[in-house]
Amino acid sequence: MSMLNACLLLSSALFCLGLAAALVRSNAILVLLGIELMLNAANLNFIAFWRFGPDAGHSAGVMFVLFSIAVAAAEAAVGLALVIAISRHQRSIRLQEATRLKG
Amino acid sequence: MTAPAPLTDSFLERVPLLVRDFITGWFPEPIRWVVAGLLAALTILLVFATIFALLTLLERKIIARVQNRPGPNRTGLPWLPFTEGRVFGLGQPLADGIKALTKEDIVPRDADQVLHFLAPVVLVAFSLMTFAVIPFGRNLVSVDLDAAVLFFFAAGAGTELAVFMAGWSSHNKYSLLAAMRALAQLISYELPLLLSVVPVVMLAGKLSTTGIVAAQAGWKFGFIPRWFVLSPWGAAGFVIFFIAALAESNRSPFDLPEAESELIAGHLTEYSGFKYALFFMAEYFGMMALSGLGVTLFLGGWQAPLPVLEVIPSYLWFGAKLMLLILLFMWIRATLPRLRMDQLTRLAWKFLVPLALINLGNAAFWHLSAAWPGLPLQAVRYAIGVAVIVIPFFLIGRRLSAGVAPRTYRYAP
Amino acid sequence: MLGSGIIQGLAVTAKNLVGSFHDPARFTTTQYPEERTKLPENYRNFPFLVADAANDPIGSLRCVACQICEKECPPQCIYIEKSKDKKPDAAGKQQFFPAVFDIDTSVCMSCQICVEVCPFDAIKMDQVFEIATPERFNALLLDRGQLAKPNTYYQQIHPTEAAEVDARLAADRKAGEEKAKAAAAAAAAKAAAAKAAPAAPASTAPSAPKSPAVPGTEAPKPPTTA
Amino acid sequence: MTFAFAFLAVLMVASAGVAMLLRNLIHSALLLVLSWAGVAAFYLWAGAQFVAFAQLLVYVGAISMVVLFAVLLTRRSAGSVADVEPATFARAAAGLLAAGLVGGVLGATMLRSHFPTATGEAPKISVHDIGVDLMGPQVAALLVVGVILTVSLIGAVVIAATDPAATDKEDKP
Repeated sequence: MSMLNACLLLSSALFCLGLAAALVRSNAILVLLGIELMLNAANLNFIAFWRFGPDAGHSAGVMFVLFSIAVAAAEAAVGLALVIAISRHQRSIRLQEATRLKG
Repeated sequence: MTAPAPLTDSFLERVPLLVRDFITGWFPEPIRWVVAGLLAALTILLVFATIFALLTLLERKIIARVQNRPGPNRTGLPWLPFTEGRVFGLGQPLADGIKALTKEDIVPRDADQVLHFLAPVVLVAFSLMTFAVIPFGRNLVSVDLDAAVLFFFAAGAGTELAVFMAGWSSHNKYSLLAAMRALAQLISYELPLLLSVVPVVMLAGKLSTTGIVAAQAGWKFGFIPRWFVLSPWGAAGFVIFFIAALAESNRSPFDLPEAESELIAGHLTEYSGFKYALFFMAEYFGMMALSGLGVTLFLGGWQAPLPVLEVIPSYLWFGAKLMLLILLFMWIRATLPRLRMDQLTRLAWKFLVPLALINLGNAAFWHLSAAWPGLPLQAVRYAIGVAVIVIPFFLIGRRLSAGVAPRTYRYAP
Repeated sequence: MLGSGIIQGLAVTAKNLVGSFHDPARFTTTQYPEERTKLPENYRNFPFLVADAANDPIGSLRCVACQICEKECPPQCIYIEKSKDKKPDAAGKQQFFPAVFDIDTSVCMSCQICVEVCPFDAIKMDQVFEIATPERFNALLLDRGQLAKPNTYYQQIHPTEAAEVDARLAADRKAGEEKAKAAAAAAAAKAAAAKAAPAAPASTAPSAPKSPAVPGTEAPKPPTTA
Repeated sequence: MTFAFAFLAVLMVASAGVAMLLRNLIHSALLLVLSWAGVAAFYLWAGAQFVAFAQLLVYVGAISMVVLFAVLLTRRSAGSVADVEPATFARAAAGLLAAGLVGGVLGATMLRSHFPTATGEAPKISVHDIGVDLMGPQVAALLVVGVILTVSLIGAVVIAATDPAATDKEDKP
């Protein structure tokens, strides 16, 4: 198994953990954290391919991670603002209770 | 770090590197870099721990003098001859250290034991890490990173987390309030801090601290140093940086997280003994690290202010400038009362951030107009640079202080 | 301008910082155990007993154990036992003296009434304020050995008042001596006269013992501490 | 080299896994921060210094702060830092199953497929290169990211800001 495969395995493990958290937990903040973890797992792949891929040294991988981190920051800010708004409106951050927009 | 000392420097200049080479020479080649790294870490730890000990005394003395008291002057070093056992109270830090070490370490029953223990450790570790990228002298930097400034702020981010850990794990209302305050404050002031650093990075074209110091080398007209602080945008940036640094290191007048009149001791309430001493140490380390960064970014780093004075070794110049900034920290602490929370955030978001953004444009103008020919045009350039930052300062200042200043006091002049 | 107040404040603190090194008006601290400020003359805390001879304070106490102060003391912190025998005082007159004179300073309230009632100027207020002891009972109960202090000490701590007292005592003593001398002279004259004329009337003889030989035995003087 | 990677991998997966299991929200968040720091360490290990520090700055410095702040702001009582009660068993099982399936597929694919790899030294990329790249070929993306960040910041403030009318209604009994 090459180093690249190991990195990809690691990233898929992290991705699954994030996915499980997003699906199983019902706390809005933890769901958001799970999503962040999935994003990180994806970033890890970019760096892994940048480092060990056949086209090593091309800066696209690094660039993509940088942009991804920036977007993740924006996502976290908006997501947590939403969480705060939800908690203010329904006095709870249980996602199962956030059903006001349900048709 | 493992580069040999260049022979062109004076002997005094090379002493630290020679000592390092001497010690690493005892070890076989493959592990020399490890030894060199450990040596650098150890030196930083020892030097700055000593400076910390002396600073605690100096700060108390200075604040005492400002309040027309003598300050601690009785605890001496009893074994020193001819001093009757007291040398300006130089034994005070030692006594404080012994006291902190021998005090009982109390952990509240309901505290989060692990986090309560980890908080001071993390705090000191991260605040020490920031020293790694500061060039203390010519060729005197532990790790010459390509993205050193970024590293500095990344490591500094860890200290905020530690403050939160301390506040939350104590299971105490005041600690928690302090933690929230600390978070709000640190988030607010991270922005102007970074924004005031961006112009420096922009004009130096580098993120490495050694590169930024090198960009400030040389003399204008043969005697005016090319330090960034001497340009209009640099001066403004330095002031913004300094204010933000005051807030980032939780120093007065921004010491809301440990406002003793409101929050007992803030996030330190439930800490005692050596852990408390660690927090105290980390505060000083943070102050010294931020001062060191300020010296590096704006005050020309380790460079001498005049060509003639270059005979004095560079690390002494760095130390002198660092001391100057720390004295400024203390002077401000002795002068200004603590801000209120809303004043604190307002200052950051409505005053420092806009000014820092304007300063960014100012720096860009300075960079683009660097090639203007002739002295008169350069003077115009300087005037424009000053105007671009001073006019917004007045406008924002007037708007911010509308209705509150100047205050008149009935019974005080 | 925004920030001008900060600069003014910084100037004030800087002035204080620099001034504290050379301006004694700014820097008023005295390093207490080594340096001491002079206490005001009328400062008082606990009483002491005045002795005339510095080399033998207990033997030369002015106190004659009249126990007026003991009776007058509001918190009753004075305890006196009169001696059985007499011994000569400063003026040479035979007087009682306090065999025991204790003041419990943990009870004393520094009212100075004992000083005001003393007819002999024998008890005065002290200025020693470093009275901390490691023990609560016996160490705060001062006996006559600890209380007795020479007159020179009194002159040191209350110079004005001591001068007055000394002048008065000296005048009294002088008057007493003159009276005694006059009495002696009169007695001698009488004796001579009696020798010369034994038939002369002896009506003047009883006047001699009546004349006071010691100033202390005269009518109490009003206290001089006012 | 491999040892460092293994250490980092175990650190990341373990801290993330434990974080997802814990009921205490603050512990979860702090453990996730550790996991993110592990990712940064991985970047450093791979030679992407700038990205590593950026990751540390953004995740440990900013996002963790915002998360912790949100936790503190949304808790209703002193005890409720511990999580709200978990979802029903069926939901949890379904979620775990889905995640496990995705993980299985991904893992199997990773193990079987063979990627062409370049052997040799880590590619060098300096801050200067990144800067030139950002300002050159990637400048459009940079601008878009800038706009996104600004919009999201304003949006976050608007969403989280208290609606004066709403609070009036809530406060008045």
